Amino acid sequence: MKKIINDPETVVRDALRGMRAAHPDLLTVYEDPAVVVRADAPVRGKVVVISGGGAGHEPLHGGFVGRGMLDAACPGAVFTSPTSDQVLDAVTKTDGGAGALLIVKNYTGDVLNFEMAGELAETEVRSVVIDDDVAVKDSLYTAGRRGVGGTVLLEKIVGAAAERGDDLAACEELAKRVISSVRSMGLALSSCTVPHVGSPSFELADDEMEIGIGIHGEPGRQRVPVGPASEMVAALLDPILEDLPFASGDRVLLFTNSMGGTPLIELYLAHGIAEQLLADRGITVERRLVGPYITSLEMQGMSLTLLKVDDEMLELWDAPVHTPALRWGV
Amino acid sequence: MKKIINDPETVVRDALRGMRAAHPDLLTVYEDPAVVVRADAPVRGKVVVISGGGAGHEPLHGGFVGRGMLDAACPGAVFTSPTSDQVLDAVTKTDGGAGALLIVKNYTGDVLNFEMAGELAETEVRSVVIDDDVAVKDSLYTAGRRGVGGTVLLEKIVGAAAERGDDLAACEELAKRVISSVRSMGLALSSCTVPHVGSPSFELADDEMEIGIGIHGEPGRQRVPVGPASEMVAALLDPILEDLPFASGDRVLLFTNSMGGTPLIELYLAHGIAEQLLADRGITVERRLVGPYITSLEMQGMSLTLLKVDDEMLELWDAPVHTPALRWGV
Amino acid sequence: MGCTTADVVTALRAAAAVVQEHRDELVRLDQAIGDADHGENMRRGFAAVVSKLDAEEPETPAKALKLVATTLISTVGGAAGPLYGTAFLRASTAVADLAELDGDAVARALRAALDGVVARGKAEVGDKTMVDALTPAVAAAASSTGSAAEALAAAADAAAEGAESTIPLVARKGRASYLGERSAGHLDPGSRSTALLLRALADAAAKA
Amino acid sequence: MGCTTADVVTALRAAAAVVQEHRDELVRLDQAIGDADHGENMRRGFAAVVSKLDAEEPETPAKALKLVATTLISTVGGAAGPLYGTAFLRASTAVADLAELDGDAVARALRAALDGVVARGKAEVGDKTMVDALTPAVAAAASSTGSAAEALAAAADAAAEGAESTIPLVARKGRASYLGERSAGHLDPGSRSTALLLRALADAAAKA
Ligand SMILES: Nc1ncnc2c1ncn2[C@@H]1O[C@H](COP(=O)(O)OP(=O)(O)O)[C@@H](O)[C@H]1O
Ligand SMILES: Nc1ncnc2c1ncn2[C@@H]1O[C@H](COP(=O)(O)OP(=O)(O)O)[C@@H](O)[C@H]1O
Ligand SMILES: [Mg+2]
Ligand SMILES: [Mg+2]
Ligand SMILES: [Mg+2]
Ligand SMILES: [Mg+2]
Repeated sequence: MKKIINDPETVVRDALRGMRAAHPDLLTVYEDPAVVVRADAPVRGKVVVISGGGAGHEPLHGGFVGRGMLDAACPGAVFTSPTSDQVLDAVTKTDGGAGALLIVKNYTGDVLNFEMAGELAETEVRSVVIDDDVAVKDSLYTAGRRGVGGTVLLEKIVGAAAERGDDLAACEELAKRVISSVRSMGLALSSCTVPHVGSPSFELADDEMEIGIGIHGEPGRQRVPVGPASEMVAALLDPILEDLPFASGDRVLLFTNSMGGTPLIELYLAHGIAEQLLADRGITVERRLVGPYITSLEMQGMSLTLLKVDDEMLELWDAPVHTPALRWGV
Repeated sequence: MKKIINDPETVVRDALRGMRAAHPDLLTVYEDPAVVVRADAPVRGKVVVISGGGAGHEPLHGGFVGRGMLDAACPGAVFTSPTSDQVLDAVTKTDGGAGALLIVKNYTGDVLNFEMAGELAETEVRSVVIDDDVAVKDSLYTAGRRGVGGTVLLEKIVGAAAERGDDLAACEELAKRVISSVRSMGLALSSCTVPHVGSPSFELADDEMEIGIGIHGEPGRQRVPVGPASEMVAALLDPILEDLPFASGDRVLLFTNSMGGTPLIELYLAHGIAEQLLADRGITVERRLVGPYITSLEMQGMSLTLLKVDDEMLELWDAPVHTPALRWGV
Repeated sequence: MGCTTADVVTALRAAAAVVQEHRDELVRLDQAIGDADHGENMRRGFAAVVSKLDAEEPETPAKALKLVATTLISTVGGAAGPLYGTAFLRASTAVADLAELDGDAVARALRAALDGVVARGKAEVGDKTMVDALTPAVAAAASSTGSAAEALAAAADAAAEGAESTIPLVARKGRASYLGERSAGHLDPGSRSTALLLRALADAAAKA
Repeated sequence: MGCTTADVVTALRAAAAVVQEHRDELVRLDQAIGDADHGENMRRGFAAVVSKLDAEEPETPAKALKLVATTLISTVGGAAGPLYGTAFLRASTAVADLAELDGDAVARALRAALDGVVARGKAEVGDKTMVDALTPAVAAAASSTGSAAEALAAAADAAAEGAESTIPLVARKGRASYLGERSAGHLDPGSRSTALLLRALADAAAKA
């Protein structure tokens, strides 16, 4: 295992110290429990939007803390959901008197820990669970679909709504609308290596890729030979389009994401193919986001996320945001 | 070789198409010859700032085209400097009547091609050559030092000066001041694989890293065992500090860069260490940039760049910029 | 002969040591069908439990169990943190008034723990989770009519079998469920840690 | 007997074919002490030359050489593009007025090419660059008193030796210079491509 770290046990803490040093104007970073809070918190009268999850997905979620997006983020250990103590602490530290919306990615650990925090919080708390990964077959009898790339779009859009003054019920309703309109899928060309494990989470041969991976080094649903980029992009896009479904005439936000180790040149290349495939189907790409925004350590691979947008979502997407990882209008 | 590409011969073109699709409001992308131009070019009366180099370093340079930074960028083949035709075309397409400043990274190919373009251009052209890589021993009798991370800072600062209306002589003089105040060094934990080659540019054992690498998969100066992050950061920072030299009381901009395959969690961790080492030496970090901004395809590794800043440089750094990769104040 | 508070603390320390020993095994199990953190999560949690036990002296078995519960809740994270946390919390409540634990108390504590896990996690037997180990353990303890040590021994045996029974199953809860059919053929890490914990507690109780 | 325009074009096509054949070798040489693109750069450039020759019919040897020059300048990039481009451009100028090239014309063209490369790249013999192949080639062509084919053959032999001579050298110009001492022990890719080009031109001229 080759990583730029000192000690697998202190990776998350050490990275948080780097974030604190890098963004003194934007973030207040607490270590025990680990919580990243926007520097001007609490903002009185504003619904706070809080998320969190295992570390290793940077910039998610700490990189999205700041004006117009998250009020706080709780990083767990690498690939491990945060504890309820962390979530509770985030709620307490940011409480502006208008309640808190918790954005929870649909993993058992995340759901349980956020749920426990919600039970203990003294302010009014609502939770929404995002489950946009079409690679997972949904069923009432299972843990359901994972939350993946859609989380980034959800946090931006709901964060903007909270910033403009929407109340808790409105933020929750908007969040549910976004969740019901967003779908994602990812693939890996290489595994990642969790620092405290020291060996790759899964093994891929030189000519194999894994389709339908999650963001924790979980194996995907299918292992197939590596093909050209146009096949890879279609392998992600087709299931997404069929699932919602998306149809000719739809307006979308297209998010082309790197899993961490895939460089921008490949990502742009894939993005161009996705745009072409969408144009061929009569789907209009209104906005796009291209980059490493929800990653899986150094994994090589990509995911696509498609959000069916309406005018309000577009307005909220365009609204100013000032965080370490996303910034515009300010 | 596993990459998200269709064909090694069309990688650069295909990635440019993706950039065009991703940034319709910011960029005009030409394919033959390949030139990325800011969408509102030519800007009358403004000095244009142009750079370029081999592809594979994305977002450098195309990702820095836009208001407040570059007017155009010329991407060559992967790791191959652009041709003089491309550079000449970029000058012609952006000419606003106030002359052009060419920012050239110090590689023989880049220097020669930009030089030929300058000779052929009909507008007034000045060139500056950046050579900030302290890993290379400088000498009158060699090609000299390479241009690396400092290029990003140079393009931002000089781009802002051109945007506020500085004339060509002033832009050139400022560029030289930045070049004389900036130093960088990088290391690799893994090699990259050039698409048209198909095998790694160099081989590293599981416990080795290469110190003093360039950005083209060139081997570095020294191969050493992988140590903890604090040793890696010191191995980059010490030669940088000694070279200029930087001293207690200096004010700097610290740029912690990923070579492409190193994820943000490691980069923040390294950044935190660098900030601590600088604080220990009494050097004040006034601004910071953390992310993958000048990369070497999917190489794992990092570089550090330190710029000794003055008030004018800080003001220009803070000035609005609106490009695919850097955006603030707008 | 019942387990005193000191016996319970000794048993919990023994459990912590076993978790530490089996960290890598649990990581490997979770690597196959999950995200490779179960061993490290449990190690982190039980290391914190040991620190807490070094610093505090619980006055009753229930307080010892509650200390474990709150420590796991605040240090483990993931699915295992709230589930084991809830398990120990409910177990603590179930024996709140006792100075010593006999076989009957152990059976009641285990039943409460299982109820807590099911209430939180909504898993059923056959979903390939720790519930597959804990459910037979509760039944075995209930039918044992002997001492605390005997009840725990019966529970540990049953949990071990229950854990093995998860191997052929297709997961329907937790992270392994994302794998669908590919989850079959692997031992569920949480059921393994449950079996390990019960075995460690039983062995310690037998020596008490 | 002199080389006609048709002979020159044939020779240039032969050179393009040789570059194509040796692409991977040149990539490997550049991978060792550079950035692994020399073979691909040359392949791309000479593939474009062939397309140009397919589309246009140069009227004189000089025009054929100029076509090569401008094509290389606009398609190769890197160090090799401007250097070889300048070389062919200067060679073209040196024989601007001739309908056929004899041995003397070849010698003059090579001398002009070398002067162009040195003017652009500022390298000296011993810097481990294409200059180490071209310099002895120019001298050999100058001392040859025979036909164009003989002059080229002498130049090719000398260039091959010159290329070999770069192996022990520590590079002082181009990308290999960043390696310092580690550049010794490797053949310079540009000197190899120079030797290959001259050999191909010589062989073609011998057959004309
Ligand atoms: N809904 C559930 N009910 C009961 N146990 C569960 C449930 N979901 C997961 N588990 C147990 O938790 C274990 C995984 O724990 P751990 O790896 O620490 O957390 P995570 O899955 O969040 O990474 C599984 O092996 C399984 O036994
Ligand atoms: N200053 C120079 N003068 C003459 N030849 C040079 C000079 N610099 C580099 N070269 C030649 O160019 C070759 C490299 O060409 P190429 O790999 O295509 O370009 P780049 O070095 O830009 O990647 C070297 O092997 C060397 O022979
Ligand atoms: Mg986990
Ligand atoms: Mg090159
Ligand atoms: Mg797990
Ligand atoms: Mg080269």
